[in-house]
Amino acid sequence: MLILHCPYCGIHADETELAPGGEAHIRRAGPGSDDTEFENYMFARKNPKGVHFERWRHVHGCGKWFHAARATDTLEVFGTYPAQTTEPPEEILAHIRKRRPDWKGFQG
Amino acid sequence: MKRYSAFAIAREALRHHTGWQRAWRSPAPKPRYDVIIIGAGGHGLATAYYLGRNHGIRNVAVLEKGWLGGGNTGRNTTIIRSNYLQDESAAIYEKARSLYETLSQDLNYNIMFSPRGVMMLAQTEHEVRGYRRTAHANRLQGVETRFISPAEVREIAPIIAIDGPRYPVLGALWQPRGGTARHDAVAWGYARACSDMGMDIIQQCEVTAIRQERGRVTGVETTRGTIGCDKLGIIVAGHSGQLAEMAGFRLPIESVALQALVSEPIKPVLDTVVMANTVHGYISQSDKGELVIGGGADGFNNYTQRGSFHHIEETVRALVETFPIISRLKMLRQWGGIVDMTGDRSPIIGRTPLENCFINCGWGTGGFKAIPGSGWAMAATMARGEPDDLAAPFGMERFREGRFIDESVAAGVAH
Amino acid sequence: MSTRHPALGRLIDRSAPLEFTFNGARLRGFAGDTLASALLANGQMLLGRSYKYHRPRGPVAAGPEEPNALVGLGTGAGFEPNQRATTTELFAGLTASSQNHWPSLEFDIGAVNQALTAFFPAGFYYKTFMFPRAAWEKLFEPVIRRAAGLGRPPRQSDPDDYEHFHIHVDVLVVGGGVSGLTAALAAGSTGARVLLIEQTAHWGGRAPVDDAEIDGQPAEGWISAALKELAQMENVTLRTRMMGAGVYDHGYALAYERLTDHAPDMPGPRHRLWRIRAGRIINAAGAIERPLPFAGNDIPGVMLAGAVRDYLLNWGVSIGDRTVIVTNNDDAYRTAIALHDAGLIVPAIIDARTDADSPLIAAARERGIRVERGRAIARVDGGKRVRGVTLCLHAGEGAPLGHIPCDAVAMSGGWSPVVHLWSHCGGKLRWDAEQALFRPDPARPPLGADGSGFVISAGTANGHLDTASALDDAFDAGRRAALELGHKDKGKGGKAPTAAPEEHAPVQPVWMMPQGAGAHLQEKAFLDYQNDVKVSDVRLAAQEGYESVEHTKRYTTLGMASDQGKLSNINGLAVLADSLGREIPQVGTTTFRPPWQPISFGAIAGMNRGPLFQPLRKTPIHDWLAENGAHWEPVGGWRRPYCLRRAGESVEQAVTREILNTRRNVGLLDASTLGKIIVKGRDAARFMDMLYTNMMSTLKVGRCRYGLMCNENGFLFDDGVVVRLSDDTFLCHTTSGGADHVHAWMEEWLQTEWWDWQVFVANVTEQFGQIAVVGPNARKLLADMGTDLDLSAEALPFMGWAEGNIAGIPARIYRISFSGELSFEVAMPASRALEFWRAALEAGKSHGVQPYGTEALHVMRAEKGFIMVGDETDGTVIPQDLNLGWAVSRKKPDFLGKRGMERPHMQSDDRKQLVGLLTENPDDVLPTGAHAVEGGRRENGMENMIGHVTSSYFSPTLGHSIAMALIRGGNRRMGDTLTFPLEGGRVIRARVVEPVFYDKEGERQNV
Amino acid sequence: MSEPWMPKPLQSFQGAVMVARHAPVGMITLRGDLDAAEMAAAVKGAVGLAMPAQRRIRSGKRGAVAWMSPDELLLFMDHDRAPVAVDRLDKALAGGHHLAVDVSDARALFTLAGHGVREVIAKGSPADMAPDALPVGEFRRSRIGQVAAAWWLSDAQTLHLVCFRSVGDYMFDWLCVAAARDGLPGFLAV
Ligand SMILES: Cc1cc2nc3c(=O)[nH]c(=O)nc-3n(C[C@H](O)[C@H](O)[C@H](O)COP(=O)(O)OP(=O)(O)OC[C@H]3O[C@@H](n4cnc5c(N)ncnc54)[C@H](O)[C@@H]3O)c2cc1C
Ligand SMILES: NC(=O)c1ccc[n+]([C@@H]2O[C@H](COP(=O)([O-])OP(=O)(O)OC[C@H]3O[C@@H](n4cnc5c(N)ncnc54)[C@H](O)[C@@H]3O)[C@@H](O)[C@H]2O)c1
Ligand SMILES: Cc1cc2nc3c(=O)[nH]c(=O)nc-3n(C[C@H](O)[C@H](O)[C@H](O)COP(=O)(O)O)c2cc1C
Ligand SMILES: [Zn+2]
Repeated sequence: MLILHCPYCGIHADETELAPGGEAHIRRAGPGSDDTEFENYMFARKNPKGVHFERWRHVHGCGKWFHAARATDTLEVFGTYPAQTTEPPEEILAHIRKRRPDWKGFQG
Repeated sequence: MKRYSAFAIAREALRHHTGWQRAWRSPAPKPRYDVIIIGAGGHGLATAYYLGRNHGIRNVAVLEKGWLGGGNTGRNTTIIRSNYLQDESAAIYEKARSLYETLSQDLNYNIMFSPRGVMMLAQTEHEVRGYRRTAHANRLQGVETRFISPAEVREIAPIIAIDGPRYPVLGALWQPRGGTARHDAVAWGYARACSDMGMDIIQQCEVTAIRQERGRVTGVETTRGTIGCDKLGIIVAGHSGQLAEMAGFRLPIESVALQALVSEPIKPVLDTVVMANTVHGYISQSDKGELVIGGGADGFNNYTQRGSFHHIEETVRALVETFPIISRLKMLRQWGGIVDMTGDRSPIIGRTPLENCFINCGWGTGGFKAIPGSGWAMAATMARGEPDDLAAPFGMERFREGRFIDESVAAGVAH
Repeated sequence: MSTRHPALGRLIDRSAPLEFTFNGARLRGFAGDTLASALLANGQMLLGRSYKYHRPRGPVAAGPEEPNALVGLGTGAGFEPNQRATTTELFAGLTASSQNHWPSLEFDIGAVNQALTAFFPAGFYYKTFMFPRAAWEKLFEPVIRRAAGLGRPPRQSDPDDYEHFHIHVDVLVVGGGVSGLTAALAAGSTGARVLLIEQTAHWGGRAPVDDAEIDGQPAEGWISAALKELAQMENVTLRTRMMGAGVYDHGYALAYERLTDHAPDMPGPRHRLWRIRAGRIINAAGAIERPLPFAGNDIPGVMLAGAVRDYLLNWGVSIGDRTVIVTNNDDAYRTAIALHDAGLIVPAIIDARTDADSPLIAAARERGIRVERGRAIARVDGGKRVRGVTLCLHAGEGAPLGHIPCDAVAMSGGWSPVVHLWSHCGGKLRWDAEQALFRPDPARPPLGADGSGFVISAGTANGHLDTASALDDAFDAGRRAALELGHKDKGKGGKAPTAAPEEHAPVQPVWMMPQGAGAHLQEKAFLDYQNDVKVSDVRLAAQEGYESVEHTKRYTTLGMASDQGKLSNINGLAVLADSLGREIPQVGTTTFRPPWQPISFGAIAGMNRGPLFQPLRKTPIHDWLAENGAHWEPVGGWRRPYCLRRAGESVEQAVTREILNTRRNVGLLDASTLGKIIVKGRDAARFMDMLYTNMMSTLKVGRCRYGLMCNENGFLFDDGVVVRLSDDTFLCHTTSGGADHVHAWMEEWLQTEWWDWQVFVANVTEQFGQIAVVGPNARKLLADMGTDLDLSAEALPFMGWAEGNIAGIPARIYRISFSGELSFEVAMPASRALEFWRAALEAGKSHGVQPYGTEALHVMRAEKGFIMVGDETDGTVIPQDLNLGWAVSRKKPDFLGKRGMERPHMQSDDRKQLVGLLTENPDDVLPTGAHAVEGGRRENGMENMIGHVTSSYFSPTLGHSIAMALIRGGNRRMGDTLTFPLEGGRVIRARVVEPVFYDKEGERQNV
Repeated sequence: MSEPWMPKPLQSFQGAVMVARHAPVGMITLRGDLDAAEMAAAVKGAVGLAMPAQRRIRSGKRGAVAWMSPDELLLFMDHDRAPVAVDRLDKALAGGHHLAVDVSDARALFTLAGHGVREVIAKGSPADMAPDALPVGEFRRSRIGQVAAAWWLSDAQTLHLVCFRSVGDYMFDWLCVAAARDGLPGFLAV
């Protein structure tokens, strides 16, 4: 039963106030993209056992989408940040590196 | 292998059962095998079994990071049915179901296949239409199902609240030869048969890397050393993403928790399997007497084998509404498994970008019922190097082509 | 005989006798009794039959770990099976019955299984019942099922209420023994918000029966002082009858409060499920005593030593006159002493240890109790009750050394900390060889959201078995929990309570008694009482290769019964380790899962039953419809009237009447459930062009346009009419079930992809009532209602809209039609919708107005060949499949779904396409979902199916049946006749036609 | 704090706490740049109140204004004033990116009064209802049972709750059951 901090309204939201939205930082491939790009956009998922960047929406709350950096093996949350970004903020990356020295880093 | 039978038990009883042999050997890994299967779940073991039985390939190792059958095969609600809408699905699930009919005899291990019938309740007009469509399709596919009336539902499962205040039961999709089986026994029975054919089932052996040369698989690194192989089958359900990464490709798969729970054991009260998809819950009663209950999957990536309690709450709420008598019964135990959900909720069987490396995954919330059929098809695919008829539609390339096999259209969940 | 002791019983109130019934017999107990203590006080030791062999069983424990004493409680709708007599508080009028026997508890036919024990070893069913094949499902399985299952199921709905309660605390302390109290004091003194819960009705746990002295006074006195002190702390809450049931990720805990189980006539909910978010959870749940595995250790009268003491001291019940003690540790000596001091006979203490000595042992000997060291019980004699024990050397194989007559045996195999709540969420254990127990490994706690451990074990639950160190540990735990959360030590209550350190002789692990017991003894030494798992079963599992402890569990069912192996797990895995020649930590434990004890499904469902099961959404017209014959169907969260039945009418007749009336006169439809979403902003038009497959930016203010929405795969998921309200504002209509989804979909794209676009959206679905006035008389009806609007075809043409007043109600009126008739959809503020509805009915009287429902709507749209999302679509259909390619812009460079539609499979002309069907016999109505076949079979034996019927009706307007279908390459098959084989060999043939059956030119809607 | 714009209850129930459902109240969803001076002025013009801080509600004689999200407010006022107020907001904010919509009829409004109002809500919401977590004047959006809702306390014993109109009946029933006599846990101090 996760708790995630919503960066928009400041609530530490209960999982039941949130809706999960899958992997974050996926680039949309629209018309003009080749089949591989489009397939990757739609389907290829990192699905790591470890650090995962993902999307959540504070549905029963302020309604905003935000991103979370979370471990899928321990459910530790390294941080949450607004969705209007193409990569995670540096302080969250630093925090992850501290908690998980073996981590291979964010690959967009 | 010593055959199991009532006579054997009687004979052994006289000597305090000291004469029983190991069900499967516990060998050390050899340096190389013709085929390595990663994952000793039902699908991995069945693949090995049919490689041996149907294709005569017996120099096979099945590598398991924990204890065999300890993945989703050991933690599922054991529903077996084949009343799928799409032809491709119906074909492989019905193959599996029909193999289940004789699996105890084939394996000489009683896997307690119990064809007590599976009933999927229709509680909205939309569901009625969806299930009628499935029933029509199934008849032509050769799958025995039928749409039944509320009165028939009541007769088969008297404890259902047919006139439920919110969602009266309008009928049900009924598969009389669907049912359940003893999940652990399926893994154990296959393991015993594989071991008896001379295959090595190596437990506590985690694959940590996949070796390749010039785009071709050559072996695996494991916690018990490096093992070579000609062909590799990755059959690891929730861990498919990890193994794919080792092999150098990505899958249209996300791993999420799916939970189940059991009640305390009670005397027989429900003689069939009931799935209520409008309210999200399904239930059956095991031979030991406990009610086995499941519902929807969690929505976020998770490898902990634990889920979120609100899903349990939703499931129980739905079933208390549908089966009011269970309110005073108690939840005995809840647990979770890590299920591999694909982009269209159908499995993947076939080749991978790495030559001689094959994959079987994506069974998600509903692959127990498929074990024999999947093993059959995967074995054929690995033996021939290309997918057989059952497997062919389930190749990974369908995602690129947009040729999905989507079962959710029948308003059903996929357990 | 067990009986009531004349004096003892700290928890019972002898001045308050209570009557209750067991198996029909009226018995007496006292307030404060548990059902188990009251039954035992009445000499009722035999309480039930075991699961597999139907062996007679009595209680072995006095608490929640009890595996045997399960009863059916209550009668009628209040009946509940499998209630644990040891945790059931006695109340006046309690009715209980024993389980799993036939015809009676005393004489049970199933007990013949006992004689066949040798044929039913672990996993025997995997090896047999396979031949003949049919016999399994016809004969063997039904017999197995009937034999299994303990209690009988309730037959009626549950009359009681349940509820949930959510709270947030700093520290949750589970367990109200002296450790829990100490931890709560320590945490509470920092000002942290503390909740301390205790599953029983009493505080203090075991300390009072263990004769502990704390801070220089007897435990009981210290406990009441501690409770007083805690009661004064405003930040601390204490609750009894509340059990910590489960620990979940991120500090989430479930607690199960039993409010009226002990007093069924009390008003209020029966159970309350607390959902707690805690910064730290302190597990102070104590320890559980282990049985000793020796032959006959399940015969009624064999009980845990601690339980014997509990019954005597807490409830004043003596289990027998002559109680033999058998142990491998010192704690059981307390029982011997307590029994002796109570005037009962302890013929012997059989201690497996050869050279144990300690003050406790000395105290027993001082009382003249015979202590037999290095000895064991070879077997217990007796059937339904212990008659005596046969003594042997523990180190030997069980050769008899003598017989001791007795009527009870008190056994202790050592204590295991209760680690469940520590383990639920991943806390790891370590093996403490010295004390022979698994204890929490503080280095590997369950991790919370921030990655730090959030469960702390305290006291006995943390492996500190003596009071002094338990208290130290608990104090430390409480303090640490608060400090880790940022609370400050305030100096109050600054030190741990003290108890005199105890001197113990070390425990000697005993996993089979005697050590060298042969197969015949192992076959009678029970590990899991409820599931009848014996030492021999675990050994057999090991021998057959079920080496993982998880395999052994599943092969033998060890620990899977309703007590979840609280007594058997450790013994079982130790036997397994021994059989495999491995160390205990190598074998490990099985996984601990919630709940700690079973919790009712009622409590899990909470208030969400009956009318509150799921929210029902209502339109402003809902109540009117309900009062006027609505035959409901669920749509999304709403209910919509399928039709409105008149007296004496069938559903079909009503639908036909509604259709004909709407086509001939005028009908009214409550369309308020349609989604309505405002899209506004400088980039609104651009956004609309991305959302819809068709071009929306070109829509003129004042006009409406039908639009389609696809997901990125290109699959159609919603449709509806778009209205351009102003240059920068659109109103999107969605399907009834789709409004929330579409709104969320828009927000998602705006927030996560095009966050630099200036667009705001708002879901105004519920702001408006929407009423469709449909039929040739629609215009007249509206005019008669009184309006300032010009409703003429010139002023308000088809697909136009206008704003004005109708019947004095502000309204927006859209000239759109889903039926093919002249139609006005009128939107008004929801608070005035009913007024509008009534006014329309009134004004429409002379025009033949009648309300109609969703089925009439469906039929009429099918007559016109309009698709319904959900009928013609199923999540795999692209617009082109439905001949809606005209609504897919070729000009736009991009829209959601465009790229998806370009994939090879979407381009194929062999896709299923929407066609109309006319059956050869016009009275035949094709069943929806029926499949067309092409003849022949595929290689796999399946028939060649080419598509299916998506909608099918008898059209009262046209007087014949109509259908739509998705057929492979359907457009190429115009004029062909298709074959639909139905159930029972029936076949319907139908001709493929354009899917528009009525008013192809659209003259009726355009007037 | 009094709520002068609050109309009379339509339905009420007296249990462990009092539950009342109101006739529709004027409500406006206002989206835009909450930091802009024009926005502050527009709000002031509409309800006579200054901009609320994050997750706060302000109320006064002419109505109230609640913080919904970083770009959204909810304005409360008399029911018949809302349509006019929308027009005036549109005028005041013309030219800037904003959205003002009348949602008066899309909402149901309840008041709960009594000692246990926090506990009634805590039966259905995971939100922390303790006084320090939800002080008077804090506006909390969350869920109750299975539906979205928002609430705030105007004094220690008076709680106001807004949800969608279509589930108003469900909410009323839910609140009445939750507020039944003999049902309060007695855990949360007022
Ligand atoms: C709660 C729940 C209920 C379900 N209910 C049903 C149902 O009613 N009916 C139904 O048909 N299906 C059901 N399913 C789905 C079904 O259980 C699975 O689809 C099926 O068991 C998958 O089998 P498998 O052999 O592919 O995977 P698994 O049984 O999970 O086996 C995969 C094995 O691979 C091993 N492995 C992973 N990584 C490695 C590695 N690196 N090296 C070596 N070994 C590795 C794992 O340890 C595991 O043993 C349910 C699933 C769950 C979780
Ligand atoms: N020497 C021994 O072998 C031995 C063994 C056990 C206990 N003891 C004695 O017991 C005392 C220790 O006290 P303690 O407080 O650590 O343990 P305890 O057993 O006295 O108290 C634990 C309490 O927690 C309650 N509890 C357990 N699980 C619960 C749950 N899930 N939810 C709510 N309540 C729950 C129990 O009902 C009990 O009241 C000392 O006096 C110690 O000497 C000694
Ligand atoms: C069909 C089925 C029936 C089960 N019945 C029981 C049962 O009667 N008693 C029990 O304790 N557990 C039962 N379990 C749950 C297992 O004990 C266990 O929780 C599950 O296999 C997952 O493993 P884990 O909890 O060790 O992770 C059952 C599981 C399944 C799949
Ligand atoms: Zn938020």
